[in-house]
Amino acid sequence: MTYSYFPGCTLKTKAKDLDDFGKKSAEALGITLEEVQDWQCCGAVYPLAADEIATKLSSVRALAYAKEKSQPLVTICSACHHVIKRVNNDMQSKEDIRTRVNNYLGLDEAYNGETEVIHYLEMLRDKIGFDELKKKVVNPLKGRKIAAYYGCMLLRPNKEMQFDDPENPTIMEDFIRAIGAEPILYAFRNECCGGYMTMNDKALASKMADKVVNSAKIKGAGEIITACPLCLYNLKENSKGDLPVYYFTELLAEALGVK
Amino acid sequence: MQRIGVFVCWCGSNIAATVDVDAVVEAVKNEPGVCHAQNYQYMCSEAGQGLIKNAIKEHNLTGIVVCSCSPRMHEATFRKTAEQAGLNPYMVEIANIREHCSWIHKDKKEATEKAVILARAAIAKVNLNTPLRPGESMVTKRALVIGGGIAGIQSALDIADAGYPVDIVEKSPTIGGKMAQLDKTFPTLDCAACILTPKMVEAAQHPNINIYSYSEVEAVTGFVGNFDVKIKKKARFVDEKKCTGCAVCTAKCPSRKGGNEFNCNLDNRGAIYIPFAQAVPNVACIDSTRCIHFKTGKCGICEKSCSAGAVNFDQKDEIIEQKYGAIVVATGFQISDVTKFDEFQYTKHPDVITSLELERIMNAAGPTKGTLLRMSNKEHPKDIVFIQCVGSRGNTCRDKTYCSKICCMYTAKHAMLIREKYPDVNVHVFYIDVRTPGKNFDEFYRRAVEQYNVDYIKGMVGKVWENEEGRLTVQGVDLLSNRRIMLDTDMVVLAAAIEPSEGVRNIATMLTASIDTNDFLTEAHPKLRPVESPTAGVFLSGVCQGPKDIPETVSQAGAAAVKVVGLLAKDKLVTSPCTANANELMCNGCSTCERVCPYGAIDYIDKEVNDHGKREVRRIARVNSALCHGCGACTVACPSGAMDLQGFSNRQIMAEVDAICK
Amino acid sequence: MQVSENTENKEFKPLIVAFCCNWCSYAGADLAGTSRLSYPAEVKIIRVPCSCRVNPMFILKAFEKGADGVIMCGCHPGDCHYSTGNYYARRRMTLLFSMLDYLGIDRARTRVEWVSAAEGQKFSLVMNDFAKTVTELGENIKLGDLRCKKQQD
Amino acid sequence: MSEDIIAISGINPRQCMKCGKCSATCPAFEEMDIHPHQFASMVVEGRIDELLASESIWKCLSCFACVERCPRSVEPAKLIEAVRVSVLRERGGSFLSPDEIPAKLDPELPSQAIAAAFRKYRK
Repeated sequence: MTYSYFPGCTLKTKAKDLDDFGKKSAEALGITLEEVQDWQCCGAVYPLAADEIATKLSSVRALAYAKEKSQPLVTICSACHHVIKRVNNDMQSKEDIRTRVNNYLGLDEAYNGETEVIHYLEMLRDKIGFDELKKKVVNPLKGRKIAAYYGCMLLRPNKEMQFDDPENPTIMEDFIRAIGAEPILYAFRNECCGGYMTMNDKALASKMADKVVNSAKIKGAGEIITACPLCLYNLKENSKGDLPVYYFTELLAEALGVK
Repeated sequence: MQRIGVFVCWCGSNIAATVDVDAVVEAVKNEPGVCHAQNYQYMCSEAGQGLIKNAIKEHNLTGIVVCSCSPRMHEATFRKTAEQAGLNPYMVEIANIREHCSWIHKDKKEATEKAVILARAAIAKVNLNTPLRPGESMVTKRALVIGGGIAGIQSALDIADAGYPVDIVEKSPTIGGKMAQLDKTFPTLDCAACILTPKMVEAAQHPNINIYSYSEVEAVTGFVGNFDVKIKKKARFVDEKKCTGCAVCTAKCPSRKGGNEFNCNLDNRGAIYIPFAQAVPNVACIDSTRCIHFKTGKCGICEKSCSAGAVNFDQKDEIIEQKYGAIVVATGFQISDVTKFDEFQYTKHPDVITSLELERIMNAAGPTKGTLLRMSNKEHPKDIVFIQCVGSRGNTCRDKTYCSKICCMYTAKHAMLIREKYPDVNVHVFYIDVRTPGKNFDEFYRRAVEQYNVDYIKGMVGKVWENEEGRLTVQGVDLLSNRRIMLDTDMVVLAAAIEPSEGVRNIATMLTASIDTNDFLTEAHPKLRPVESPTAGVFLSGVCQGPKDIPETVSQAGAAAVKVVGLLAKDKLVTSPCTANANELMCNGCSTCERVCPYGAIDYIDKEVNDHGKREVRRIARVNSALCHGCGACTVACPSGAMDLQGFSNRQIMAEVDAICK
Repeated sequence: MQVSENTENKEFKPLIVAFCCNWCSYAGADLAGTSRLSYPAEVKIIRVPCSCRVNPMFILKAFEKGADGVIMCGCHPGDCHYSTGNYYARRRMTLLFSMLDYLGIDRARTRVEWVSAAEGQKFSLVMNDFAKTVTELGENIKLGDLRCKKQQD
Repeated sequence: MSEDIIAISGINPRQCMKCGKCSATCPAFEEMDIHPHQFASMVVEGRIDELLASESIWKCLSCFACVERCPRSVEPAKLIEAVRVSVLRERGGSFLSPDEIPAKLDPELPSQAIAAAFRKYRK
């Protein structure tokens, strides 16, 4: 299977691990991730204002590319996934946005939201299956107590993201089980870590990161995994807590023996 | 040619303010067939009806059109008026110029024009009306009550006391319903069991009441006065006649891993069980999904321990067929799914519970024997937080749009009972609004605040989590002081929305009773016919119609019973004459109509017909007017146009179309 | 010349016939009235016992007589007072729609909507929306029996 | 002015029933001068100038917790974003200047943080 793949800005710079391990693991699972040609930064923040157009164009370019290839578009960074998925929803359901974006882009064929946008974790769950993944694990992470940190972008708003139950998600825990480790449930796994504030209010960002890390620690977690480079940075650098934080792909690669 | 009278009602200013009633009279008085037209302030009043009667006699009218409110409101009234003046009641048509005209349009010219057109359509129709004679049907003098909670029990008792036999069909092994699970009741704080169980016993012992417990309604056919109902009596694997309710078997059953529904799954029960001590009937029941005997063929301890020899593993489901004249739906409610609201950690922490679970914890027969304990560690709590409106009053996919009505009062009750019994426990209530309409209700709530020092906080809770000490932290807001509230507490109680019971959709479909967008059964009129379903012969009792507390449920149950008694007291019912009818000369006996009829009202006979002098025996459709409901499906399906519907004939509807499009 | 005069002098008011079943949609229309939820006066309602009583001929007749739009409303699927009537209605209307294509009548001039007795608001919204659609489509000239048209001079 | 906010956000603030769930849930509540639940009623009342001057619009994290948990679909984050966008769209209404960036950088900071900050706080 070959899927189109949108790595996003940070995966090419500070979060190379997330990208490398993601690609290697996919390869091990029999999937080729083909990078979208000339992709542009998604903007990292979904433009909430109902009348924004320009800030949605880069996402639509990537989506249209995948449509041409007739492939689902796989994302891996939570922020990219959030932005591209919601822009795709807009292209499906909001006529004014669809018309204006298509007028602007002047593609050979108008783009109407045909591409299926899936996050890497959804690919594992829905395209490969966690049972299947479990069979391919050569190095189960036995005895490791891992807390999944979902953050905001993957889950909310649920009526658009349709990722998992926004208050009681299970996909990352199922993933942790599939790679042979023990998932740790804690209350703050779906609360904001304050990553966006890291530029202009570090104190706030670290206060919020502490809350998340402590919440996981109380429940006995030995490490935290996340899908978001910004969350990773914030939980790791801005919190006083001493839990190691990894990208989920790193542990996946480890379990599959391709690290 | 008909002689038609047109009567335009002002409905006070309801119609007259937006429709120029004089202009309507003027516009219709020269319509074909019209020989009299007038308007009056209130046509439905005695004077108005008198006016119609006089005009019928004076002008020798053969048909009338009343331009007034919806026919759903007063068609029956005016038909009766016509009948009193010697006119066939089906020679009356209503032009709905209130709900469909004056109330929705502001421009007087526009509304008047529309009223005239609606009147013309009605006149065109009445020109083609023919006198119809309603049929008669017998009434089976027996009532069915679906659901054995307080609503069903009360309805059944009232009907039975009036002298008619009643069957209660209850899906669980005992009657009693949700009320049996409650500890105390507001606003008097008397014990629920103490007032409910005598009624349960009374129902069981009443000579006119028969209880089918552990049974479900399987199919309903027929119509008002003549319902044919199939009841499935599920196999409980215990002979009801032999079991004495000694409960030896329930104590000895080794399969004890499954939750006890009566205690909201806070503790476990055996596979053979009696839901609670005062169950009616007090007969054990085997849950075959949990029973070791049904899984492995071994065990059989209950059978061996039963001195009455009542256990019977070979019992089968049984279908009972019974005729009824009237049906009361009293299917009640259930607690809505709070797992969707996991910001409150209900699925994650045992100390986050619903209010119904708290009822069981507070109850002497409950999982903690009535001692208030944290379910996580069985310790005495120091603080309790109540969260109101969980799942009520929202417009998102996880919310109900309505107010569940009972939560404000039961939370005040819980708060008060806890403060009374355990003065050391601090009670906090997060509320959006406190709604306490009802006799002595607001006084009750104020007592909780003023005498029992319950801490009411106006605002919602956003998140609950377990903190370092293993207690719960509640993050909320106090809107009155506009500040964040962080409370450490031991228990969180969610006032979960209530919703109609799961099976109600299925039952409504069987009864062809309509339900609203929230699955509550619809009443025939929201104000004037609140206990009747729009389907004749089906009555509504209790929360299946909308959220209500016990006193309201009991009053509604009584009202529904009176309606049933009123129906059963009649020997015969008048049936609508608006039924289908096949033109013998046009029918080609193709059976198409038979296949679309939902009531099996059409069959075929071989009959000699005289087709323009040619006599021959043909196979033609025959409609049984007692079974026909008059939907008209057959009239459209009929390829030769032989089938028509009295009162809504092809020509009549075409004439209305013509009049509107003129 | 006549046409341009018409459109200039007064705004086009379409003629809309609505068939409503007695149990749900007619009651929904009553509720719209009780709740004072307005919709254009061009909508005229004909009461039928059930949506399955609506013969496609009635709709063609309305178009023939000069209606610009015809809408049929019934109980929601599964909620029919007569159990199955609205399913028949739905199938018949699907067939009628393809026939309207054949006759050259814009499909948007007919519509089937499910409105329950509790949905006064929906009734009003549906009627407003339908009237807007039909107004935008303009006068229906296709099936009109020329003898029915008023002579214009 | 209220109309502009309503148009940009696509939200009808009159749906709010003043339950306060947004403020109860907001992780930045303590940092805000005007709290999320106040946005709905202040937009209804037309108190837009106060909102434009509010610190809160720079403290909202767009974490969508209020969007997800609002029982009335008022989704205050969208109202807050609309106010923020209104400020940014005015000339010079930026909150973050490129000159400030170098001082804030550290070797581990993901580029996403800079992209996001610019998207949120600058036109």
